[in-house]
This record gives sequence, C-alpha cells and structure tokens, in this order.
Amino acid sequence: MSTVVALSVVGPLLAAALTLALRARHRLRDAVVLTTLVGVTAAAVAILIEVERSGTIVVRVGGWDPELGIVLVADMFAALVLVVAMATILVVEIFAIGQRRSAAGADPDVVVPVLLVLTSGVALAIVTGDLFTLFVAFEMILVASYVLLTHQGRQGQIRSGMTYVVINLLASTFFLLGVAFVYAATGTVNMALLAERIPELDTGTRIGIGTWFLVVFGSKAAMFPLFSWLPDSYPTAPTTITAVFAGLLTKIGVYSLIRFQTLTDMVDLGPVVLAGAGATMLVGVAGALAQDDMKRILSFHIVSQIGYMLLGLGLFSVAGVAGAILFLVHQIPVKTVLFLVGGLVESTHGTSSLDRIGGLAMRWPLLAALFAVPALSLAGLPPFSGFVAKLALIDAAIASKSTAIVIVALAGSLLTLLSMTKIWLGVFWGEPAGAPAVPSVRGSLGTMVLATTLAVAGTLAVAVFSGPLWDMSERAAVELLDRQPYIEAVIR
Amino acid sequence: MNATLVVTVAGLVSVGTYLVTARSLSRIILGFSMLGHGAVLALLSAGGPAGETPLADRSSPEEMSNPLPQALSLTAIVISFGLTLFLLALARRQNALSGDDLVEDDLEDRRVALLANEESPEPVSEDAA
Amino acid sequence: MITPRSPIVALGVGVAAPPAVLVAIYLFFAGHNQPGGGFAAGLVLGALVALRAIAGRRAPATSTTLLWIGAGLAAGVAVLPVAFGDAVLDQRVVDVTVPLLGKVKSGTALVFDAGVAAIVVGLVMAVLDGLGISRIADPSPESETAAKVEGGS
Amino acid sequence: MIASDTTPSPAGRAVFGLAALPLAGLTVWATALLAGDGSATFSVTWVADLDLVIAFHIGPMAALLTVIVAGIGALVMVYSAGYFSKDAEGVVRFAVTLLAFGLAMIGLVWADSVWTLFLFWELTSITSFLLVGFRNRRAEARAAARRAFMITAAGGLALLAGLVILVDGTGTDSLQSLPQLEGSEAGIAAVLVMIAAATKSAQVPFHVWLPGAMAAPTPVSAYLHSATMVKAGVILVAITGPAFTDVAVWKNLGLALGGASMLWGAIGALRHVDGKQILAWGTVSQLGLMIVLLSLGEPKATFAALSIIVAHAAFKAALFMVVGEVDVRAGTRDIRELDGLARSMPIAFAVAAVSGASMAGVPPLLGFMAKEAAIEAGLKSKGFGAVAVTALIVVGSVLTAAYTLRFLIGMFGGRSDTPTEVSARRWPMTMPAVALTVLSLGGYVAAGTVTTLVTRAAGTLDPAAAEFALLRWPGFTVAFGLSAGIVVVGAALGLVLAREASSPPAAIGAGLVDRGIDEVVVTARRVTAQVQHGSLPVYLVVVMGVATLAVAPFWFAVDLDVLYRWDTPVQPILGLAVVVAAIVTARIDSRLGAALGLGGLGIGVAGLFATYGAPDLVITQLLVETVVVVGFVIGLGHLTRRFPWADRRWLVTRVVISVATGVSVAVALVASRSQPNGTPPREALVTEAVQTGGGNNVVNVILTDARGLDTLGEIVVLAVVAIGVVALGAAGGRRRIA
Repeated sequence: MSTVVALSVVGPLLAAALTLALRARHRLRDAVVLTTLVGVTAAAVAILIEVERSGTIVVRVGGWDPELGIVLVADMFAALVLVVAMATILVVEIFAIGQRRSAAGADPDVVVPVLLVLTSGVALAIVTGDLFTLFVAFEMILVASYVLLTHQGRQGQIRSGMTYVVINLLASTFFLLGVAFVYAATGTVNMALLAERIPELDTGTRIGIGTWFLVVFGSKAAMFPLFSWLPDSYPTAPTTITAVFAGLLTKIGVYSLIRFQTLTDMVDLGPVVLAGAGATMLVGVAGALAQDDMKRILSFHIVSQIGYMLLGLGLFSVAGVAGAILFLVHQIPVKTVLFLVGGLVESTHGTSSLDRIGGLAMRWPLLAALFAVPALSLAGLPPFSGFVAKLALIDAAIASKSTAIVIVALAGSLLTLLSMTKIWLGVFWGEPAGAPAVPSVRGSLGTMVLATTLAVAGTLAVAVFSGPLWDMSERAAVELLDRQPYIEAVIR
Repeated sequence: MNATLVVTVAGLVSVGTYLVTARSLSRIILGFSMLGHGAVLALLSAGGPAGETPLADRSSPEEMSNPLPQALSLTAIVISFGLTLFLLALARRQNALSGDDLVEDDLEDRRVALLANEESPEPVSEDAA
Repeated sequence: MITPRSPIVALGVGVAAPPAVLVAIYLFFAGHNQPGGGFAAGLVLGALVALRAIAGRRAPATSTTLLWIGAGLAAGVAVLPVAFGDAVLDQRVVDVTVPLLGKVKSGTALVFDAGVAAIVVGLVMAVLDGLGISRIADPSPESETAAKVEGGS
Repeated sequence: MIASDTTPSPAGRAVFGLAALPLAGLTVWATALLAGDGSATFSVTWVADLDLVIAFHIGPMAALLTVIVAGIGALVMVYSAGYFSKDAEGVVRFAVTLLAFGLAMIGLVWADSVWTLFLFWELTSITSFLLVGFRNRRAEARAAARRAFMITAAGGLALLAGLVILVDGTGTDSLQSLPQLEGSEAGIAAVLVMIAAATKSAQVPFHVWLPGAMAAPTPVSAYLHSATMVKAGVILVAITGPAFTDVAVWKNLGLALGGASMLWGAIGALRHVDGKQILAWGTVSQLGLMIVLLSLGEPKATFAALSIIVAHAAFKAALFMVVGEVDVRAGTRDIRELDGLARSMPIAFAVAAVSGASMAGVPPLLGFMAKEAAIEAGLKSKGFGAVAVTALIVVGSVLTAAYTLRFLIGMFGGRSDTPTEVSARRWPMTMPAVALTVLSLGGYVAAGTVTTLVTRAAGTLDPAAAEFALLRWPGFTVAFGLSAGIVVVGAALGLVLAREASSPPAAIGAGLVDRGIDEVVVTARRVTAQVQHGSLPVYLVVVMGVATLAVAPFWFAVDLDVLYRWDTPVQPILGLAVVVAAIVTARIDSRLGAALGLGGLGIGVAGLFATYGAPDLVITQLLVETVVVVGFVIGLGHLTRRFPWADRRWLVTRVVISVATGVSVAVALVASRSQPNGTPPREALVTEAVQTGGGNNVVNVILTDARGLDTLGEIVVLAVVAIGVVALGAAGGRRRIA
C-alpha cells in the first residue's frame, strides 16, 4: 500500500511527461489524463480503505530513515482529503475535455500537463510528512496555478496574475524563512520529529513559529487579512481552472494549517485563529455581497468559507477539528461545482455578470437545480452537506462556550444565503436575458453538464454519507489532537 | 549563530521587501531575487557554523558544514530561479500589452469602491430596480 | 551592450563551445562525489545555448521535447523500482567507469540527474523562446514609451 | 389580473391530478391511523455522533396535522388545475414545487427528532421561496420571495442555535416528551426558538414578509399561508413547549408576540382593500391567538389551540380559494372595484359566508366551538393571565368578526346597476372550497368525533389536555356571553368600517426590511472598499505588516549569546558588499544597471556560500545568476531605461515596513536558535550517504537520493515554468508550444 501512496504523487508526474509528449494526439492525451486521474482517485480510495482498516501508512521514500530522508504519511486526515481532492480534479478534467471541444476553453497543450503537475503537488502536499517537501509541494501547486492562470496572456489575466504570483511568492519566501526558523530551533524538518520537539521549545520561539506559520498558511488559505489576492485573481481564469483553484488551492492551505497547528500543539493560538476565523467569514461574505458578477461573488465566498474551517481549528477540540475536516471535505466539491455552473453560464452566455443574464430557471431548469444544490449547501441549509458540517461546527463551538463565534458564524450563513439569493435572482429569475435561446445540451456542452452533474452528485454523496464521513473526520481529529499516533507511526 | 549572516539576511530581506512593494514588475523581480538570497542564507545560518565541504572522503562529519541546509538551499535556489524566469515572462507580456511593466489595480475592486463612496448608494433592491 | 551577430561574439561562442560541453560533462559525472551534478551541468549547457542564440544562431525550438524527456526520465526512475518490488525512488548503486574520470560509483541517480539536466536545458531554451530572443538578435525599438508614474494608492 | 379567460389546460389538469394523488393517499392513510388511534414510527440514522437522525413518529397529533396538510394539499392541487389557464407558464414546475412543499410540511409534522424537524423546517422555507417567487418576471415577486426567505432563514438560524442548546441541555434529541430544560441556557434557547416560531408564523414584528408573499399564485396562499407553513411556528411552540414550561421568558415572549400579532394583524385586515391581503393579515391575527394559547402552557389552552388550528385550516383555505376564484373570474380582488358578486357568483358567496362565519365564531360552525374553547381557556388561565388573556382574546375576536363582515360585504356586496362582469365558472376551483366549507359545518355537527381527534392530539402534548371537549351548545356560560357579545359588537364595527372609504396602507414594514437588506449590501460595499483595494503593493504591505506582528513572540525568546561574529573575517566584508549591492541595485535608475547590480550581488552571495564550505551552492548560484541576468537583459533590457518615480508618502511606508520585516526575520532567526531542541543528524547522514547513496558528495546524495522527491518536485517546477514562459511568449501571436 505504501507504493500506492508514493505512486499517487509520482504517477501524475509521469503522466504529465507523457501528455507533454502526446500533445499532438488529442484523443490519446485525453485518455492518458483520464486514466491517470481515475487511477489516482482509485488509489486514494484504496488508501482510505486501508487507513480505515489498519491505520496510518508511512512511506520512507527511497528507504531512508525519517530523520535523514523524506517520509510520506497517509493518516485518516490525509486519506480523506486526498480522496475528495483527486475526485474533484477528475470531475473538472471531464468538464475541461467537454469545454475543449467547444474551443472556448484554455489551451490544452498547456493545461493538461500542468494540471497533472498540480494534481501531483496536491497529493504531495497532502501526504508529505516533511515540512520542506511541503514547501516544494506548495511550489509545484503554485507554479502550476501561475501558469494556468496566465498562460492565455490576456490583459485581465496578466494583471490579476501579477497580484496572485507576487503575493504567493512573498508567502513562499516566508515559508522558506519559516523552514529556516524551524530548522534552527529543532534541527529537523521531519514533521513527526517537529511534533516532538516544537512543543518543548521555549514559549516565545514556540508561539513565534506558530504565528509565523499561521501567516504562511493563512495567506495560502486566504485568511483575513491575507486574502485580498484571491478575489482579484480567481475570476479571470478560464472556468475549469478557477474551479480547480476554488475547490483545492486554499483548502490545501487550510489542510496544511490544520496539520501543522495540531501537530505542533499550538493550542495557545486558538483565540487568534478564532478571531481570524470570524473576520474571514464576515469580510469574505461582505465582499460577496458587494459584487455583481457571479464568479466574483463565488470567489469571495471561498474566503468566507475558509473562516468556518478556521473556526473548527481555532476551537482545538476534537469536535471542532472534526467539524473543520468535515467542512473541508464538503467544501471542496461544493465550491468546485459552483464554479462549474458559473462556467456553464459563462460559456453559454458569454458573461457571468448578473446584470446581463436572467430568467435561466425557466429556460434551463437543470442548470438551476445544479446551482441550487451546492448554493444551499454553501449556505448550510439541510439536507445538504453544508448543513451537517455547519451543525458540527456550531455544536463544537457551543460546547466550547465560544458564543461570539457562533453568532458570527450564523450571521455569516445568513449573509451567504442572501448573496446566493442575489445570484439566483440575477441569473435564474427575472426577464430572460442573455443567450437568445435554450442551449441544446449536446456534444461538448453535454460533457460539461455531465461533469457538473457528477460533481453535484458528489456533493449529495457527501451529504448522504455524512455519517461515515463524520466518523472518519472524528477519528482524524482524535489522531491529530493526540499527536502520538502520527509520531509513533513515523518514528518506529 | 553567525551574526554576520543574520545581519546580511536582515539587509537582504529589507531591501527585497522594499523592492517587492514597487509598482514596476522589474523591480519586483529584483526584490524577489534578493528575498531568495536572504532565505537561502537564513537556511544556511540555521544549520550551524561553517565547516569543510561536505565530501565524505575528504572530511569527517564533525569538521564539515551541515550538508542538509545546503541541499535544501539548492532546491530553494532552483525554485526561486524558475519563478524569477516566470516573472520575467509575465513582465514581458505585460509590456507587450501595455507598453510598460507596471502592476495595475484591479478594475472591479475600484468599481466597488467607487460605488461604496457615492453619496447616494446605487439602488440595490429589486423594488427600486 | 551586446551586439548581436558581431563576428567577435560568434567567434567567442565558437571557441567557448567545446570546453563548455566538456565542463558540463565533467560536472554531470562528478556530481555524486564532487561538487557538481545534473543541475549545474544542465545550466552550463543552457548557458551555451543562450550564448549561441545571442550570437544569432537561433536555438532549435525543441524545449518541450527536452522537458518531457527530462520529466519522464526523472519520474520514470522514481517509479521504476516499483516494477522490481522496491520502494518508490529507491536508488540502485552500480559502479560505472567513465573515461578520464575513472570509476564513478553511481547508479540510477545518474539517470535521475540526466533528467534534471534535460529539463534545465529545456527551460533555458524555453526562456530564450518565450522572452523573445529573436528581438535581441534582430532588435527593433519597441515600446520606448515615456516613463509612467509609479505611485501607491 | 392573472389568468385570461381561456379554459384550464388538460395537460395542467393531468399534472395537478397526479400531484394530488400522493397527498390524497396520505390523507386517507393518516385518517385511518387517527381513527384507529394508532401510530407509526420509522427512522434513518444520518450522522449518529451529531444526533442527526431522520426520525418520524406519527402519533395522533402528527396524524391530525397530516390530515390537514395532505388533505388541503390534495384540494389545493385540484383547485390549481382550475386556477391556471391553458397558456400559463411553468405549470409543471409549479405542481412539482407545491408537492415538494407539501411533502416537506408532512415531514415537519412527522418529525420525531430535533434535527428532522429542522430539516423539514428549512425545506418548507426553500420551497416557499420558490413558490412566492413563482412569477419571478415581476420585480415585486422577486423582492417578496427574497424578503420572506431572509426572514424565515434568519429564524431558521435562531432555531438552529436554539436546538443545539436544547439538545445539549436536555441530553435528548427526541421530540416526544421533551424533558424540561434547565440552567442558564434555557432562557436563551427559549428566546431563540420563540423567535424562530414567530418568523415562520408571521408574528409581529416578523410578519412583514406575509403580505408581500401574496404575490404568489393564490393556491400557494391557500396552502402555505393559511393552512400549513405558517402553522409550522405554532407547531414548533406546541412541540417544544414542554421543555420551556418553567422558563418565564418563554411564556412572556409568546404572549407578547402573539398578543401583538392578534391585534395588529386584525387592524391590518381592517385597513386593507385587497381580498387576499385582508385574509393574510387575518391569518397573522389568528396565528397570534394560537401562539398566545400555546405559550400559556396550560392544558385547556393547548386543547383550544389545537381546535383552532383545525378550524382555521378549514375556513381560511376555503376563503383564500374563494378570493382566488373571484380574482380569476372577475379580474380583480380589490373590494373597491368588486360589485354585486353575491348574485353572479352564488356558490363562491355561500362558501365565503359560511367559512367567514366560522372565522368570526358564529354557530353552528367549527370555528364557533374552537373560539368558545379559547375564551374558556382564557378565563381559566392562572394568575394575571385570566383577565389579560381573556381581554386580549375578546378584543381580537371582535376585530376578527369585524374584518370578516367587511370582507364579505366588500367582496360580494353592492347592488349597483353595473355589477362586475365575471367569466364562466371553473368547477375545479369551486369544488375544493365547497368541500372545506362542508367540513366547517360537519365539524360542528360531528363535534364528538372532532373532540376525540383533537383530544388525542392534545394528549400527546399534555395528557391533561385530553380531558376537554368541544361543545355544540355550551349553555349560558360567561364564555358564551362573551362570544355573543363579540359577534354583535364585531358585526356592528364591521358594518361601519365596510362603508369607510379606505386606501391600502403603505407596506412600511416590508419597505424597512428591503431597505435593511439594501443597507447590508451597501455596508458590505463599504467594508469591501476598505479591505479590497485592488492594489498589489497595499496587499503586500498588509502581508508584511501581519508577518511583522506574527514575529512578536520571538522577541521574548531572543538570546544574543548564541551569536558569534563570523566564521572567517571575509564574511563581514562579503556581507557588507552584498547589502550595499542590494541597496545600490534598489536605487539604480536603469533596468540594465539594476540587472548588473543583481549579478554583482549574486556573486557576493556565492562568495558567502564559499566561506561556508558549500561549493555546490557556489556553482549553482553563479550559473543561475548568469542566466537570470541574461534573461533580465533580453526580457526587459529594451524597456524604458528609467524606473518611474514613486510617491513620497508611500515611499516612507514602504521603507518602514520593509525594514521592520527585515529586522523581524533576523529576530526570529536568532530566537529560533536561542534555545534549540534537537540537533541535525550529521554523522548518520554522512555514513548513510556513502553506504546507501553510494556517493561522497553528501549534498548531491541528499538531492538525488535521500530527498530525491524534493528534487523531482523542483525540476517539475522548472518544467512548468518553461511551459508557462513559452505560452506567455506565444500569447497574442502564434499559438503553439515549441
């Protein structure tokens, strides 16, 4: 099974090389991509099953001792997020293949190999047990995202791309500096060893490392006040790319934050994280309310929803962290599918501006339904996945007597609903406007709709299987807060 | 810890961040190069004092400088190298589009800000629309 | 300022090429035991390509081929051990004898380094292509616009 | 106004017929269950650890409510078949949504666990949003839908929080026999749940969404806004009441909200001229009465409240149906414009008269018995309530009688020479209203049966409530006296007011809510304008500022003793050179010069590497620097020589924040080294490098073997950069990858 873990990282890279070689042969290339993504998704599922059955999987890459080499660690948290992440990329790729045929999308010669690199980076970031390798994984993800965002070279993309690239480069520099601090203090970059050594550091250094990485991962995760780059850059990219970004990139930041903060036992930072969580929720949703463009509204919601995950982390209780994990798992497909719907609107109407679209519910009820499910889920209404995740978080917060954050979280949900209503009123209701006729769902559009439907089914599956997912989240949270299972699994 | 290196790191980071906040992408690129140097030097200084070249057949582990930060630094240098090249390409593209390499403000954000600052806010509700 | 296509530059490039290739080869093979390695070797070759390009000899546009070959080699070596039942990225050590350098104790790490070198050369070529080496070779005053105001908000 | 004079479409009829079937089936099933005093239970565990169980228990109460919800639902479906014209848009969508609502409502009354209740509670909000906004081409329908949705969703969130506290405090999530909630949270939970109920049941001041919701097609009003959804809040108060019996704020808040709604709703009904609005405001008033009774928490009052729920469902749905029929056939429902309909629409008039009488509490009708029970309950209530509550009920009932009469006169009265023209009768619209009217009558006749059903239901809430009965003829009691007085005074008032020339009051509340929502958006814009400048340098300064703050803890851990000056004296020279080169590079005006400065700086850094014993780094650094400088020159060298100048104030900010960042990083570095915990494993690394990695250059072994994965990632980064650079170079011109 350890081979499977390693292959889920290296496999996509090999496939990336292959697709680069096959760039003239489109069908073969698409086959390679789909096979690879199906493969890594299956691998992720296999890993999850194995972890569920017999515990954390540790891979010593190249057979080196954890203190000397790199280890990959697939624990419950990693396995859970890996499954969702890989499946999400798969669905988006199906959408992208459809869009490619319609010739409206991005340049596949660039997108296909780079997306595979991104996949590999995401997998690596999730399973790595090494702080520096996490840095490398982040760079893989980021450089891939830089290229995906800007490769078409349009004015808006270049402008927002600069913001995106420069901010993230600064964050990466801070990451590297953070590695230096950690290495200076502990003499290692292995996360299991860090889990042993950081909590025993001098208070100032320990908390300093915690806050520093809060900034590093917080800016990747678009936490307040480090979020501003996101809403400016995401909407300008082609749909499929934004969908992947929206679903995954910030979530990897959150993932790493949860991983790092729990592993190094940064309980003391809980209040800081909670404050950041509240501000992130409110500022994000305020931004969403202020916008008049579907993709921009959704982009601000990425920020807002990050706050909910941070809430769970900030509580530093099993219930809270489990809630954060479940929220993460729910949020990845929901966010992706919302952007896919945005992409469908855009590719049939040529715009995602609320002022220039209308009445879609009457003419394309399927699309309305495909939007409504994730939108309600986002607002945390039952019976959708967001409700379970939100309930878990509220429950945890009330149990921790953090009343203020509960009020903020509930207010945030209401405002989220309001802004979803705004999209609904603008795009799906009102006098029909925009495209002249009902789009016929055939050919390329059919593939795109199929992919979106799959993704919606995915979000519904998260809702239906909330029970087992919650059990797994809870187990992951117990492991994370206990820290010993991770340490022991790595250093045996 | 080597005070000289620490001061150098502080200097490089200061100048680097100063340049990064400029409007011209050329300067930003210069800034990131410096930040990269700073981070690498920080990594080196974090690894302990200087020593012999880490070649196993020439010096003993006690005498040699810590090899791990060097390896990490190499990776960091290469990544920073790649990203610098990418920034160059971005700058060039921006130049081709607009005739300079200045980072521009986001138009939509400015629009929202203008809306917010108007004396009488634009009617938002459905009723008024 | 570099004067493109001047005979002196061309001559310089011509003279520099053979030793540069030798240096690259040395760095490549020495890497595992001496300072050097695939990255350095690749950069030396890349610099050579760059020089040739500046001297007016346009680089063959094969950067992508090098990229996929390089990535394929490196990732392939990483995956290959799986076929033999070993862990991913498990290196095999073999003794290789190289003329002039003697016995080089190395193995699959050498293939990995070859991949690194290929990608680095590919990158340099891509940069030459993407940053518009043609304009250097054939300069034309482009966008000599007046300085714009730099300022904050 | 809504429909043209064409006959209903056959397809529409088929759809509504299909939709009516499941509801009719449920009605029959629930009736059988109720008659047999049986119950049914089933549940599905969703998320066990979060107490998320979808659990249903259909006891007498749920069965009674099912009969109401499903029965009226089936009738409304039939009615809808008549209501919509052949050319009406989205009939299928309407039928499906309405059916979905009906099922959600049934789920709500079946709910046996807290979260099941919440689930279906929210589902009714969502479906209601879709139904109210059914005619969404109209701005007013969209606004009304949004308003209703926002208010009920806010209530939903209050409910969510309240229920979490409830479950926490009582330790159970079952809705059967909720234990009393104790502790300091009880009051908070009570307020939250009561507010939730008030939003759903349109209680003052949350009632403002209901009048606007009349923009929905009349079947929706007949179903959601009379018989079902608006009762959800009442049901919530009934079900959760046992948990709050000892919580004073529960009762007081319920009395306050309910009482205010009774009076203000009735006053509203007296002021409006639109038939639907009169009924809607009347509903607010009636719901207020139910809330008042239920929050008393006394057996008799509970019994009375359930009786009123039953009676109200029958008469109010019928009245809405009549208004809809008038609207469709006469083209308006404005009482100022209608004239002489009593003659031209005799069946509708009869229905309205009988149902209205039931609403006003006139015998021999179901409404009379229910109102009697309510007055009795008021008289029997404890403490100060006896007088106050009775007075409230009496005044409210007087007003009810008044607006009922005004409604009847306004809609059907008048005998001028030019009566309003009406189109042909539509039987599907007439029959359901007739059926409901028959129930209002039949309920009175079969008072025993109704009593049995209601007492069984009431018994599930409070066993003591099962001992009462609905009386056809109560005898000359105080309550009867009051009843008679109410009808007389009310009728007199109604007659007076019916002749008043009135104009519809402005929807101030709705306007306020909309303004509030707009204000939220405007505030959101202001906030966004503050934080989202759209300017990269500002963002960067923010990030650096935060990083500087984040470093604060390190300051406390700094121990300068760990510092030593240098490894070799060359280092300070090189270090100085590097920093000077950096500053010079930053100040150089030309790009070419800056590039060269950068190159020089790189050489200096390489020198530092050399003093550190890192030849690999030196080689790499020099090569990299060369390529970067060359790249800078070919990429940007042709740009204008000079950098643009910067704003001076901004310059100061930049300098301050950069220096702060630099100092912070230095502090963090020193602090990290001050009390290290752990040392790098050099010896093992070197040994392993030779043995496992088979190389003497430890750094290289690490790169290709021990940390080969990092290197793989690193070269992949380079490959992606290469792809990106080529793509950017090709953008706008040729589109290919070389």
